[in-house]
Order: sequence, then C-alpha cells, then structure tokens
Amino acid sequence: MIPIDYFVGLSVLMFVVGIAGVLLRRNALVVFMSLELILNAANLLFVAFAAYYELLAGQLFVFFVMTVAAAEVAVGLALIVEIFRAKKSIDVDQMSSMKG
Amino acid sequence: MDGTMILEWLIKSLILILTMTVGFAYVTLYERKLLARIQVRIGPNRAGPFGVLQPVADGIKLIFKEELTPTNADKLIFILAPVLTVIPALIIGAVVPWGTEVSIFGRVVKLYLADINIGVLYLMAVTSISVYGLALAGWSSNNKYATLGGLRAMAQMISYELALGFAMIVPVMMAGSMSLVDIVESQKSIWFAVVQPLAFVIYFIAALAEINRSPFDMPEAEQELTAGYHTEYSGMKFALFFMAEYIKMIAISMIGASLFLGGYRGPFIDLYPALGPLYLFIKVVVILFVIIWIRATLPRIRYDRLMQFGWKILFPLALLNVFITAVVLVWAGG
Amino acid sequence: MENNLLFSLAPWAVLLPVFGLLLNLVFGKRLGEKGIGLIASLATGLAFLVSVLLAIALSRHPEATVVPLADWITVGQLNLAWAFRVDTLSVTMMLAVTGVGTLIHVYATGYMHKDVRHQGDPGSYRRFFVYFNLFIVAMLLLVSANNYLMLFVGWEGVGLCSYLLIGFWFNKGAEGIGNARAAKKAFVVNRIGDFGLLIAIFLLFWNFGTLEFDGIFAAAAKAAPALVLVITLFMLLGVTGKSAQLPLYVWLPDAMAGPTPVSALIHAATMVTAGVYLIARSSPLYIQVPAAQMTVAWVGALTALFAATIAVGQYDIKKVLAYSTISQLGFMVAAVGMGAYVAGMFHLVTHAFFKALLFLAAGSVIMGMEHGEEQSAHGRAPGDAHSLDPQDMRNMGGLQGRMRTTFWVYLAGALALSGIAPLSGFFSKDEILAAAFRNMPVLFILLLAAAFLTAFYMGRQIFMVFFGKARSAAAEQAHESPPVITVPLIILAVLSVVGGALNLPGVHSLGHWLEGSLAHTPTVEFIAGVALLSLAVALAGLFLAWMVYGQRRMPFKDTDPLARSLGGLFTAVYNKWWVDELYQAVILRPYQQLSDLLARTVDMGWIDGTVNGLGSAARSFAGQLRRLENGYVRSYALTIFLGVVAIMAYLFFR
Amino acid sequence: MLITYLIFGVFGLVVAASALGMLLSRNAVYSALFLVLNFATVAVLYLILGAPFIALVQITVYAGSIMVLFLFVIMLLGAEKMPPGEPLRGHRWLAIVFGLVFLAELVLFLIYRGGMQAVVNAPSLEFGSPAAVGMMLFQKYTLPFEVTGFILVVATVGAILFTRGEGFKSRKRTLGITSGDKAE
Repeated sequence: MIPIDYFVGLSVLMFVVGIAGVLLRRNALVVFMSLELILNAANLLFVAFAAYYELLAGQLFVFFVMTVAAAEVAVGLALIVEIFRAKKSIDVDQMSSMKG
Repeated sequence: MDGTMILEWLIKSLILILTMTVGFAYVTLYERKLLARIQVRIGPNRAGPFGVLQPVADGIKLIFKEELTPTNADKLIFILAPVLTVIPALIIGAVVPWGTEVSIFGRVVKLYLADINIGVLYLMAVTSISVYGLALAGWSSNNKYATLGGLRAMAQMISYELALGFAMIVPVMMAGSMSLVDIVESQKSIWFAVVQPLAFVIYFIAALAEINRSPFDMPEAEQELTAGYHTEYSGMKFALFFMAEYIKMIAISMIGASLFLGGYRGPFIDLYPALGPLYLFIKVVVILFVIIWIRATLPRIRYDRLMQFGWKILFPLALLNVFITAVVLVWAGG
Repeated sequence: MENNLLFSLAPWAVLLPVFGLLLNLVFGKRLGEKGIGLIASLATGLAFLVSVLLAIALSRHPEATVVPLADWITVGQLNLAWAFRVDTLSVTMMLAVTGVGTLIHVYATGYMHKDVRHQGDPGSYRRFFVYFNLFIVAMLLLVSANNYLMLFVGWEGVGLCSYLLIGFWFNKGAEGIGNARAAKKAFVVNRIGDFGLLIAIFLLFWNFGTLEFDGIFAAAAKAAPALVLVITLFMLLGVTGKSAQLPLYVWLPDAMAGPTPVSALIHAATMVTAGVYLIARSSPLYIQVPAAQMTVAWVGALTALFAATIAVGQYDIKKVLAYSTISQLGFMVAAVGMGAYVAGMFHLVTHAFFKALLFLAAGSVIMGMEHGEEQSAHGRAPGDAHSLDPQDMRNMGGLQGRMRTTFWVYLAGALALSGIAPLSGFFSKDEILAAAFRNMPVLFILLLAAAFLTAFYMGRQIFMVFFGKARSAAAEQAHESPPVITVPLIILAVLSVVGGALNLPGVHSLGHWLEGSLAHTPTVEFIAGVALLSLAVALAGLFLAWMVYGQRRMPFKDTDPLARSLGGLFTAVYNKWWVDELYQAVILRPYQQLSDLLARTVDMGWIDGTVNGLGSAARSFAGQLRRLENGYVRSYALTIFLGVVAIMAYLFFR
Repeated sequence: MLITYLIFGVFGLVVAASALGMLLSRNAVYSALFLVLNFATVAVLYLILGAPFIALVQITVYAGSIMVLFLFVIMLLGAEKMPPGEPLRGHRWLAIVFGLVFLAELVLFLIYRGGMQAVVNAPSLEFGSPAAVGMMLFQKYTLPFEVTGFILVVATVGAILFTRGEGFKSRKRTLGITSGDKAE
C-alpha cells in the first residue's frame, strides 16, 4: 500500500530532529526527550520493516525497546532530579565538572 | 464498509456521547440527592418536580458565568486543558458493550461500538493519558495550589495505574481474551467478582483513585489546595472539568460492571437481547451508589498515606493476585 | 667406599665456616669475645680438619673427584651445579688457606682484643670475625669450585671481604676517610681485573657452551689458538687485579689500612694467591698458547723486580711487607707463566707460611709499639697520644731485647723470605730461578735482581726494627705480646723453617702430589749452580744491608742513610716511582674530566634536555588537547555525531 | 488506496511537525506535549502497519507513563524555561551544519539505495495481535523478556536509591556512618 521508503523517510526526519535536539538544546529534560524521539524513529523503522517482511520479531524488538526506554527514563529522571538538587539547574552545560 | 455501516457507527457514537453527557447531568443530581439523604437533608427540590431540572439550571448558570483567565497563565494550554480532560472520559466507553445483537427495523445491530481484540489495552491507554488535562490545567494556571494539585494528580495516577492494570489483567486471564465482549460472554456462568473478589476490590479502589474521587480526591482537596488544579477555572471550562469527573465515574462503573459483574448479562438475556442495556444501567447505578456512599462516609486520606497505600499495599496485593491466578489457571488448565 | 665417604666431606669445608659466621652473626652479641673467637677459630680449624681428611683420601686416590651438592643454574643447555672439585691442586690450596687461616684466627683473637680497644670500638670484634669467616667461605669456594662461575662467586666473595676488611676501621685514616678510600681503591682496581675475568668466562661459555673445568679443557684442546690467547690474556687481567701484578698492583699497599691479621691472611697468604691458583687451574689453556705464557712470565718477573725496588724505600713496616708480597707474587706468576706450576705452587705455600709469619710478627711489633706508647704517654697531653706512628720503622730500633720471641720468629721469616738455605724460601725460590734459568734467561736475571733486593730490604728492616738503639720513647717501653699471639707465630716460624721439606730437590714430594691435577707439567730439576748463585745473592743483599744499616747505628729520626748515597733514585723509590700519581694523571684525571663532560654536558644538557623537552612538549600538547575535554556533554555528543557523519559518508561513497 | 495515502500523509505531517515543534519550543512543557502528540501519531502509523498491540503499548508506555513522568519532573523542578545564553560558541553552527549534512546523507541513501517501488503488503488482521505477540514473546523470546524484566527491577531500585537521597543520608548520619562526621 504505502512504499516503505515513506516510513523510512519519516523515520530519518525524526532521527535527525532528535539528534538536533540532543546537540542544540541545553535543557537536560529536552535532551532526554530528544533521545526518546531518536528511539522512536528506530521503532518506527522496526515496525515498518516488520510489516514489510511480515516478521513479527520487529514488533517484539520495539516492545523491548519500549521497556528498556521506560527503565532508562526512570533512572535518567531520577538522575536529573538529583543533579537539580545539587546544581539548582538542569542546564547540561552546567554539568561540566565532576564535582558534585 | 458501506454507507449504512458508517451511519450506524455515527449513530452509536452519538448515542454513547449523549448518554454520557446526559448521564453526567443526572449523576450530579443523583449524588446531591443521595448525599442529602445520607446527611438527613432533602437536597435540591426547587427546579422541577423532585428537582429534576436542577442540572439544567446549573448548566445554564455555568454557561453565563464570566470566563476568567489569570494574568500570567499559559493561555493556550489553559484553554486546552479542560478539553484534554473531557476527551478521554468520552472515548473510554467506546469498547464497553451494552448488549448483544438486536434487530432494529429488520437490521441486525450490534450493541457495542467496537469489539477490538485489544479492548482492555485500549482502556489502559486511555486511562493513562487522561491525566494530562489535570496536570496541564494545574500548571498553566500559574497558581501554586493549582500546580500542586496537578502534580498530585499525576503522581497519584501513575501510582494507581499499576494496581488498576493488574486488577484488569485478571478478567483478561480468566476469559483468555482482551476483548470486553469476550470477557462479558465468559461470565455467563458466574461473575468474575465472585471468583475474584480481591481483583474486584482492587479495581474499585484503584479506579476511585484514578478518577480522583473521594476518599482519594487529593488533587482538589479544598482544605489544603483550595480547589486544586481547577482553582483558577470558572464558567464553561470549570463545567468541563466537572463533566469529565462525572463521566469518568460512569465510565469506570460501566467498565467495572463489564469486567467483574457480568456487564449486560442478566436473566433472560439470551431470549431478549434488548434487555442488555437495562441490566448494564442497573449495575452502573448500583456502583454509582456505592461510590457516592463512600464519598459521604469516608474522610479524605492523607497524601503520604495515599502513596504508601498504593505502592505498599495495593500494588503488591494486585501482583500477588495475578500470580496466584496465573498459577491456578495453568494448573487447572494444564 | 671409605674414600667416597671422605670425599663427600668436601662441602663441609665450606659449610662449617658458614655455620661459624651465622652463629656469630646471630648470637655474637651474647657470646662475648671469647665465644666469638672460639667459634670462628673452631669453624676454620674444623675446615682445616676436613681439608686434611680430603688430603688423606686423595693420597690413596689421586684422581680428581667432583662432589656435587645441589643444582644451581639450569638454563637451556647450561647446567651449572654447586659442585666441589677435590683434586690435589684444590686441596693444596684448601690446606694452605685453612691451615694458615686457623693460625691467623687464633692470633686475631688476641690481636683484635687489643686492637678494638685501641681503636675505641670494642663492639666491632664480632664484625671482624664474621667477615673473617665469610672470607674463609669465599676463599674455599674459589679454590674448590668445579666450574668457572662458582669460582667467580668465590673470586667476588673474597674481593668483597677484602673490601670490608680493608675498610674495617672505615672512620680512621687520613682525614677520617683514608681507610675507606683505601678499601674503595682496592675494590675498584679489583673490579677492573674482575672485568677481565668475566670477559674470559663469557668467552669460554660462548665458545665452549659450558663452564665446567673438564669440559672446557677438553674442548679447548681443539679450539683456535687465537681464541685461547684472547681468553687467557683476559684471564691474566683478572690475575693482575687479584694478585696485585703490574699494572694493577696499586691497591695492595693501600690495603695495609686493614688490621694486621687481615693483611696477613688476605693480602699475603691466601686471597692474593688466587690469581696464581687461577693460572695453575687453567694451565691446560695456557699451555696451548706460548705467547700468553710469555706474557704472564714477563708480567710476573717485572712485577717482582719493580715491587722489590719500591720496598727498599719504604719506612712503614707493613708497607715494606706489602711490596715484598707483590714482589713474591711476581715470582709465583713468573713461575706459572714459565710453566713451572709446581714451583709456583710450592712458593705459594711457603710464602703463605713466612709472609703470614712476617705480617703477624709485624703486628706483634706494632702492638708492642702501641703498648709502649701508651706507657710513655702517661703524663702527656691526651691530644698528643697518636702523634707517633707505631708502624714507622724510623721510630723503632733495638726491639730485639724487649721482644725476644717476636725477634726470633721475625728473623726466621725474614731469612726464609730472603732465600737463605736451608729455610723454606730458599727451596721454593730456587726452583723458580732454576726454571727461569732453563727457560728464559732474561727473566732469570730480573728475578735474580729481585731476589737480591729482597734480601737487602729484609735485612734493612731487621736492622732498623730490632737492632740499634730505640729511636722513640714507645720503642723503649715496648713489651712482648701474650702467648695467644706468640704461639701461632712460633708454629708459623717452624713451618717457615722446615717448609722446604715439602718439595726437596730430588724428592719432589709436592711435584708428585700435584701430578694428580697438573700431570702435564715438567718437574724442574735442581741446578746446583743456580742454587749457589741465589744463595750468594741473598747473602750479599743481607751483607749490604748490614753495611748500610747495621754497621753504623742509625741516628734517631734521621734520614735514611741510603738516601744520601742514592740521592734522586731513592726519592723515586720512596715515592713508589710516582705510579699512583701517574695513574692519577693519565687515567683518573681524564676519566674524571670525561665523566664530568658526560654528566654535565651530555647527561644534564642533551639527554635531560631531550627528556625534559619531550616531557614539556607532551605537557603542552596535552594542554592543547585538554581543551577538547571541556566537560560539556554536548561537545562530546557533537564529536560522536561527527564520527557518525563521517562513517555514513564512507558507507555512502564506498 | 487513496485514503490510506491520505491518512499517512496527514499523520506523517503531524509526526514531522510535532517533532520539529518539540525541537523548537522554548518551553519544555510544550516540547513534552509535542512529543506526546508525536508518539500518539506514531501509534496511529503503527496501526496502519498492522501492529495494534504495539500501537496501544506505545500510547500506554510512552504517552501515558514516560511523558507523564517527564511532565511531572518539569513541573516539579520548575524547569520549563532556561535562562538565555549559549556558552559553546560555534557549537550551534557546527551542529546545524553537520546535522544538515547528515540529513542529506540519509536522504541520498534513501534515493540511491532505497527501493521506491517496495510496498508494504496489507498485513493480515491477526499479524500483530496480542495473542501472536504474546506467543512469540513467551516462546521464542523468553530469555530477552526475562532480562528486560530484570533490567526494569534494577532500574526501579536505582531510581529509588537516587531519589530517596536526603532521607537515606540523614538516617546514615544519625547512625554515625558517614566519614565526614568522624572527621569532625
């Protein structure tokens, strides 16, 4: 029905936007969200190719990615909260020294 | 997929929404009357006989109220938030069946909007996103009470969603399907509430917390946070929050009835399928009665107790219940 | 069977002194001086007993026997063991070492008792005997080794002990470091020789693949003469270091800074003869290359004459004996160089007797002088106590009346050394002269001159020390030494007198005995004319000495009568031909300047500069590089992203 | 089918616009909301691709839990807006330039290496159903599933340990465990 390249193109766009977010935004939370966007771009590809090859494994992989993303977010946000407590800021450029 | 099919869907959707909105209006009256009775009062009785026109009067009053927007509020989200609150409440009922097939004007009509094989998942998905409206409302008001209310709503919902999900998994496991129609049909012999009382109780408690009903109405605890997330709202926007709350009450009653109390099933349902909606209505009214009864009886729980109760009692219990159910099912089935 | 049992005793010769030194090391503090001396002497004495038993065993079974003790080094094809070689040569050395060693140990118990008090440090008594036993251990290892590496261990061990004992009073001497400096000099000069020996050992292993004596000698018979020549000449360098030959003899006179028993044992009787032993042991190598033999002989003969001339001009009683030792070692080296191994070994043994005797007797004299000085020092200011040198012969004189025993034994030793018949020195030296006469007439003349000078300086010493009038208050008050000192002296004197019996002309008992290990050496026949000539020369030397020193009584503290008649020549001899100064100017000063150049310019300038430059370059580069590590997560992410872009570009254009 | 293209076109536009919106929003709350929108529309794309289970899990997990958490943290910390200022001069331009290069590379890849005629077949109804996914998950991918569960537990414990912070420390202090107190 729909050419797979459309999905790939959409995924590429999401991926690049995610990378741009990681590189350009200073807000640690937005950086984190951009990471989630990158993951999602990959997920979209997985699902698209799962349908393309009619292999369910692609969808399963997305499932695992989501679970691990949830774990990652739990720890990451906890970290950000701790960093905010210490630095009173979530500017990633403020986290440039190893001292707490 | 022909035209009549789409028409039928549209009609059914309209009926659902109208039922919900009208139902909301009369649940408020129901609640006020009931509370009054429990508190040995009479309740609203001026507008129409027995006060049946009271919701209409309230509605008109709210429509003409002045719309206030705080100076430093985030206007877009301030307006968006009530809408975001209502939409999940309205669409959550889509997968709940009202009955089996009936023939109207010679046409077989299924008395449910959608029988998707991921019905329960749909319920959970919609439940999980319904918190946005509250949170955004609290945040966009630029009011610390409102913001705290929004935060509380979020924390509370994330906490109780787990227990809710585990409680909802139990009927899925018993029925072997995620479709609510299948679940209702598999309660032909016995209600799941009878064989799984613990799951039903957990579902009921968690659902109360999900919709922020008393005794879990921390986000709008007037003693601490004036009115919580909707402190700054007035007029029609406030009405939307109000509406969402009561529609959600109806929705969880319907879902609870379907999952645990046999849904539309009752005596002679196989002979007269049209009885289905009636049975469901009765069950919903009973559950609503209990919800209002609880509001009238129990004091509000303290916030830290609320979280502790959710994480340390309800969640482990639900998990244990799922575990035991799974073991028994495999044992019996294998 | 019985023989095997006796042979298996060989390791005990080494182990017993080890036990002695360990006992003294661990328990010495509690044992007291008597206990320490007893243990040390007993250990050496028992080692002597073992040597005697080995000699008895060998007399029945003259073939060389190897007694393995333990594995040592097993690397690839090299398989070295702690193995003891028991043959007549090594047992002869062992007997000399332990026998003389025991006597000197006994002597030292008495001598050091006084000495440590005189030097003001009684606590060092134990240290002395620990070192002494250690020396015996190392020396026995040296002479009983079955391979060159084990020999080298002993070689280095005796060098170490020599260093330790020369510097025994390391805080004494000129400017408070004179003795330490002497010890250092001995060590450094010995290192030069050891370097030669090491090269020789490396070459042996490189070419023959083994270090066992038998294996090497068997392989060397088929080796190229040039190779053997190189090896033997490097070995000779080691010999000149250890046995104080030209040009490395300079350390031995300074080594007299050690206590007198040390001079007697190490620097006269045993250690310095190790070179002679080495050549005798390596005789199969030397016999192959006549050029090496000739070099050895020339070195020995020149050393004998050269040292003898210096000895004439010395005033220090021990220095005279030291140069005499060098001279006599030259005799031995010349003998082994000429292939007269038996003669060399014979002289080695007799020299051990009489030179040890002379040193010990000199020690007795010195002690007597010190005693006398302490007596006469009563009433004088304490600061002047050491103004008088108790070793300077000009302060002595007329001691024959006050120290009778010492005088008689000293006389016996001096006559033996001078080569007066029928004392032991006569026979052994005569045998060397006969060999020289037969083989190398030029060397014969050199050695004969040395023998004349030997008799002259010994006579000079006797007359200066024992005859005439006392030339100082100390000499007037000098006392005879106690029996613990005189008894070993008497024993040694007896040995010096009758030692010639070991290898009487015509009987050649030592020659036959040594045939077991030196079978290829010809027996040197007695030549009556040469014997008479040498005797005449010795008597002439003594007579000349009487003419110069005995006839007219030497005035108190006057210049040497010889200096008046010889003039500048005597000054040259007195200053040891300025050899030390020559070395200082020719070798040491340029060496120090080169070191200075290397240290300051090359090391501190170039090498340090290079290293520091590298360091600072790395640091500045790192300082630039550090800017990349700015701590900004986004920078790191950007860097990673650049990598991704590059990889994508590669994948695209691939 | 035109309608499928239409649906894809509309939702694809929403996906792209919401992603850009997330990137460009000054306000972190808006960023989060755009991302929620993005996830929800991606979920719709999943439905088109025959993955209803994954689509609803996407909404439940991403939109319902993860983004709620994000929003919660943003509101809790009051970190909606950052003070202006760019400490890394040049970084922004470098990132933009190379981002465009990267995008160009990927697009070129797509053009030269992609097969435009490759078409997603219409997936059958049972393809991505919970039953099918569940069967595969518990039969073929049991070990990864268990590992994922373990990771979740570890992450939970880690998150709790991180955020209990003050209380944990103060309890330690009362017990006199911290070295800092001993130094005093």
